[in-house]
Amino acid sequence: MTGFDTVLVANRGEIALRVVRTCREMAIRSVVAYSTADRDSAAVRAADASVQIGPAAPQRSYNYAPAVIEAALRTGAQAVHPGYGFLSEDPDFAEICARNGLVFVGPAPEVMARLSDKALARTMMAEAGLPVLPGTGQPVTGRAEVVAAARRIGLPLIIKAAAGGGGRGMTVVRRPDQLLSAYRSTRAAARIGFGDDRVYLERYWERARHVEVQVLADGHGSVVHLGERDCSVQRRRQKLVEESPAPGLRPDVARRLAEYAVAGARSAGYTGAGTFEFLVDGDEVAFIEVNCRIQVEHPVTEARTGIDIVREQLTIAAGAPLSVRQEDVRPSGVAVECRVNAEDPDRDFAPCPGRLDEFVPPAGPFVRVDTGVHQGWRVPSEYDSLLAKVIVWAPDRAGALARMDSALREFRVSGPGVHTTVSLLRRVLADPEFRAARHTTSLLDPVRDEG
Amino acid sequence: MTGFDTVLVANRGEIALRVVRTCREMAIRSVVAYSTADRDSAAVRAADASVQIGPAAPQRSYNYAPAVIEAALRTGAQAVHPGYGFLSEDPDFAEICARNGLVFVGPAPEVMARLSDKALARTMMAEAGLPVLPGTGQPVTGRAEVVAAARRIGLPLIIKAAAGGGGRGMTVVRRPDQLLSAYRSTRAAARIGFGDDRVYLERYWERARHVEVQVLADGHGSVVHLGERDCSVQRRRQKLVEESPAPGLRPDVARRLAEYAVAGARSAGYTGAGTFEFLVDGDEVAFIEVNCRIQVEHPVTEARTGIDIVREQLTIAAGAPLSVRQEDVRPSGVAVECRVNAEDPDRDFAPCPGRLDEFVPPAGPFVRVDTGVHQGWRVPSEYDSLLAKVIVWAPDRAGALARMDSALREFRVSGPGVHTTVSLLRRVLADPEFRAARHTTSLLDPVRDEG
Amino acid sequence: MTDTGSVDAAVAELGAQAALETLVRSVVDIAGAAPQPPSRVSVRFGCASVEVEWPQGKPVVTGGDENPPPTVSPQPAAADDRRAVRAPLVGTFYRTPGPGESPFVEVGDLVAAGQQVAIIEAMKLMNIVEADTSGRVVEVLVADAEPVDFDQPLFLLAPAEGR
Amino acid sequence: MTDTGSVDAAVAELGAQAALETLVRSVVDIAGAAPQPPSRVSVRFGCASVEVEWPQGKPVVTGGDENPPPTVSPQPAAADDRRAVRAPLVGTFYRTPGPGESPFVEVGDLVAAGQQVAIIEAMKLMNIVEADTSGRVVEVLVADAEPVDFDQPLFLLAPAEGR
Repeated sequence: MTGFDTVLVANRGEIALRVVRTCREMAIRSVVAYSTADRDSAAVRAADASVQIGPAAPQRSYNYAPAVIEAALRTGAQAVHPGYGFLSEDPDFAEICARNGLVFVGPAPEVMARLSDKALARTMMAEAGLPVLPGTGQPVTGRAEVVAAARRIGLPLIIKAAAGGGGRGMTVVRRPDQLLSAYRSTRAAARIGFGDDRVYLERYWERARHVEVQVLADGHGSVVHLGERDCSVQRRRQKLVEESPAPGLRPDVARRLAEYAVAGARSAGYTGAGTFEFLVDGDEVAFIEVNCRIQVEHPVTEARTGIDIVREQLTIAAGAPLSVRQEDVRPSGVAVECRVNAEDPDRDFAPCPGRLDEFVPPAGPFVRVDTGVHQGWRVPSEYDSLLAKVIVWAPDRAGALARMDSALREFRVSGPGVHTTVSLLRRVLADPEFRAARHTTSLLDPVRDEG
Repeated sequence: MTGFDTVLVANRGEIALRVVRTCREMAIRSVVAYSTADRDSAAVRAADASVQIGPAAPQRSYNYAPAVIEAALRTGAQAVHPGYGFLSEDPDFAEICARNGLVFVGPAPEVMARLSDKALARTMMAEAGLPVLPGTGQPVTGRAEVVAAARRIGLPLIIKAAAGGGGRGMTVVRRPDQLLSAYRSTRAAARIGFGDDRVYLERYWERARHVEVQVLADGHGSVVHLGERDCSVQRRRQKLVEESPAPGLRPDVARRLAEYAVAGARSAGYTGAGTFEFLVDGDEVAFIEVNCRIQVEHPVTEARTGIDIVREQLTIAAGAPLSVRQEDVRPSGVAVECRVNAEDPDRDFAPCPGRLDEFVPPAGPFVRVDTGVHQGWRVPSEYDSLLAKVIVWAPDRAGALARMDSALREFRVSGPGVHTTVSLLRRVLADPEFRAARHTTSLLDPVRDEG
Repeated sequence: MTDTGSVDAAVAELGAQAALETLVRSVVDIAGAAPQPPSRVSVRFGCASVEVEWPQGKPVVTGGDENPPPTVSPQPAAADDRRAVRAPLVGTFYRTPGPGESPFVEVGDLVAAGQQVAIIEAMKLMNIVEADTSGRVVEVLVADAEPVDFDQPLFLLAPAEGR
Repeated sequence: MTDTGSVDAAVAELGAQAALETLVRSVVDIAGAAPQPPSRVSVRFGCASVEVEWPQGKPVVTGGDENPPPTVSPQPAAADDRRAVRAPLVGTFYRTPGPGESPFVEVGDLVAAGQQVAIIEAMKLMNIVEADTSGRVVEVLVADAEPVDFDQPLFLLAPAEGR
């Protein structure tokens, strides 16, 4: 089916185990590259082989390309699956793989390089016919330029630090008289915070939803989409709850998003699994960015379509055609994912790593839990705080939300100093705005305004 | 939705937890009645309340109606879910429930009484137009009667002890000259084994498959079927592997079976979830019996249809109509279940209870594990040896079998003296006859012949 | 080596050696005496412990556990002489033969083994609860007409004599 | 070194060393006497502990861990005087500067801290492996041109003097 005997999994946690599982089903030998902190991880246990590539610090292990490549070459791997995060969206790493005769499971390095430059991606997609947010695209300097741009873009708008990210370094401007002071303060904050005072301007959508479309594209010209996901429930740009279909999204808008994603993937020469992110407000939509990797929330799409996205990634990477045509993709029911993090809600959601004396995830009909931890495991402090993803499916949204709440109630996690986001997630599930699907990305983070 | 505030779960193990989960999703309070051996069980932990009804011995706890009824009345339950086994198919218990103002989750006591009498059920179903195996139906005595019956039934036939069961007390007769000696030896063995020497004769199908149809029937005249399951992989009449759809079954035969099951349920006045069991050999089919309860293998059907069968049971029991019409039931893909038992393959599959020092069930996409045990739990010796049910789904059978094998490889169970059927199950999955779907019920138990 | 500190240290060292030798001997004895090679052996004495694990060993032999004072207490469970009379079935507990009547037993009463001490009603049937041992009633643990689980303690009895 | 505090400290240190030696001897005794090679041996006395693990047959020796003696022993790893030189990265281990040349070090050689003892090749780059401590080479743990994981022990060094 695929030409790979051996695949190196260059990641950790639940996604490493996720990839190992699909390899095992495909009779591909899996090798997990791991740091000293992950010696006893579930992925290492489940893999056919493993290589200790470095210390806990990611810059010397999971982010250190030479160690990963070395592990792949030594174990006879023909391909490297990068998971998400770490090296997964690094065009240089994809390039290094190629130079070492290894297949990088993802799009071609040059495609990744273009799409990971947000300004360039925005231009490319606008040329491909996708609507983009009115904005400067590039950093602006000087009061005249700022005022001219603001006039063109319209209000409200958002001033973003070019070097910012994760929700930091942004100011919303609602009235013309706020514009210049906001420009000055955002630049000043960016200079202090990031050592880079470049900012750009973008239209701000008050009541936007974050909706993304999953695509699969093979090397033979086939591009299909697997429907959309709504990821509007975020805390500081961190997704907490993802669902499909996007609730309350007009069917014609959903169809347009899917068509945009397919057209965008085609025009970019994209191959592999990828995600096109959009902002949606009513029937207005705008392209934001492309994620050139498998996403944390991919199981939501798997639950609705029955398609194993990691399998498709490996199949495409091996040069084979997609296993499905667009007409074979028939999503059904409603799927929801909640991310359970080891974070302390009482200490501003600071990560709280520690030993898991008790860890019994929920189970049962239409409940899936992807996790890389297990009872007795000490959650390392070096990595993100994701403990588990709980995914449920039901014929309708009310059933899915009830099932999710039931699953979260069943989840048993405890240990010295260990706190989780379970209670926060349950509050979101009970929130009337969320239940009515009237929520936006600011459900949990009212955006700071200037003035 | 349903009129129940509180449901008593009169069972243990994975099925008790299964029922608790659906109750929780339906916002029904669940109370688990448990024996001293199950004090720390997952079902007790997950339930809203629990009552210790008796000692480990089932005849003084799970099979002791007064204790169960007392627990239900005390906790304000309006209904009793009996699970499978124990009191689930006891018409007297259903009757006692009714007399105490409790809804028994299952068919009416008189319906259950008729269907649990195998000879009567056979007659009823023959009258409803279902094909039955040629046989005496009733016990036969005397050489003349035996010879006449054998002539009518034809060879090969099987002589069964009326008091037998579980594969014991049976002899296959292939040649006329074996008939009388087989009759004598089976009677003698039955007298010694069961204290009851009545035997009856039935046609024996050499290469039969065990196929059953899941039905749902409400109190408003609606009967739907949810497709069939093949349960031909058995060891001494214990099902090991169940799958849906039945592989290699001709579509017209599958359709006939479903129609028979619906017609049978209708004519019997059946309500609730039930299973009609058939033998199938090519395009010949014969009704065997009705199971008036939820079955161990129900998740196979849930995986293909998306329907929560326990929810339907509770909805029907509360007097509400079915949530689905026949045209809404659209099974897709292939689902397989394997039963992982705590049994020692080297000691003739003797149950081997003990402490589970390690118990990490598999997980991941399209893998469901229903279990009532957990790491650190001591499997009690008083009950059946089921540790976990592993259920997988995939678009096709080859994918489902690969996924199942992968899941079984991932399963980590260990403890002092603990052995499981995992290796046996993996051998079945690898068996060429099974893979080609040419297997029959005698795959693992070649039937003993006379002569 | 004449000041008390170093004597103590020497004694401690000797003690340590002796204790550990004992522990090691225990482990070796256990490992050798076990019918199959053990997967784990753990022996502890005061603050000293020895623990051995074997890969994929079948049986587990653990000597001592969290805090077992090995030689001090010959009867670990003997701390409380009181025995409970427990519910023989699930049901409703009654202390009196009928409404308005006086209880079968009161605190301070002496009961004989086999004597009726209460009734448990289940499914409208009255089940007699008997003391399975003789003794003096020191506590009634459940209020009249309360539901009880199987095996729930109902009364505490102290030994009739002694003390 | 005349006030009682420092004497006590010295004695305590001596005691700890002796205790650890005893612990180590205990572990060795257990490992030798065990019917199968153990996968883990852990010996503890008071606050001092020694733990040995043999993951999958390949022995790894670690001295002390969870509860390092807080004030008593300045060298918790002193159970075994030998120190490993470990791989600073994943790659291929080479004992010689080039094919046909003689090894950087041999068993019996005395090496100084910072001295090159091997090369690890990763991604066609030659990385120098230096001893991080001085000592005498008592064992070479990996064969020439073998792959090594990060942190894998390559050489064992014994203290250059004493013994």
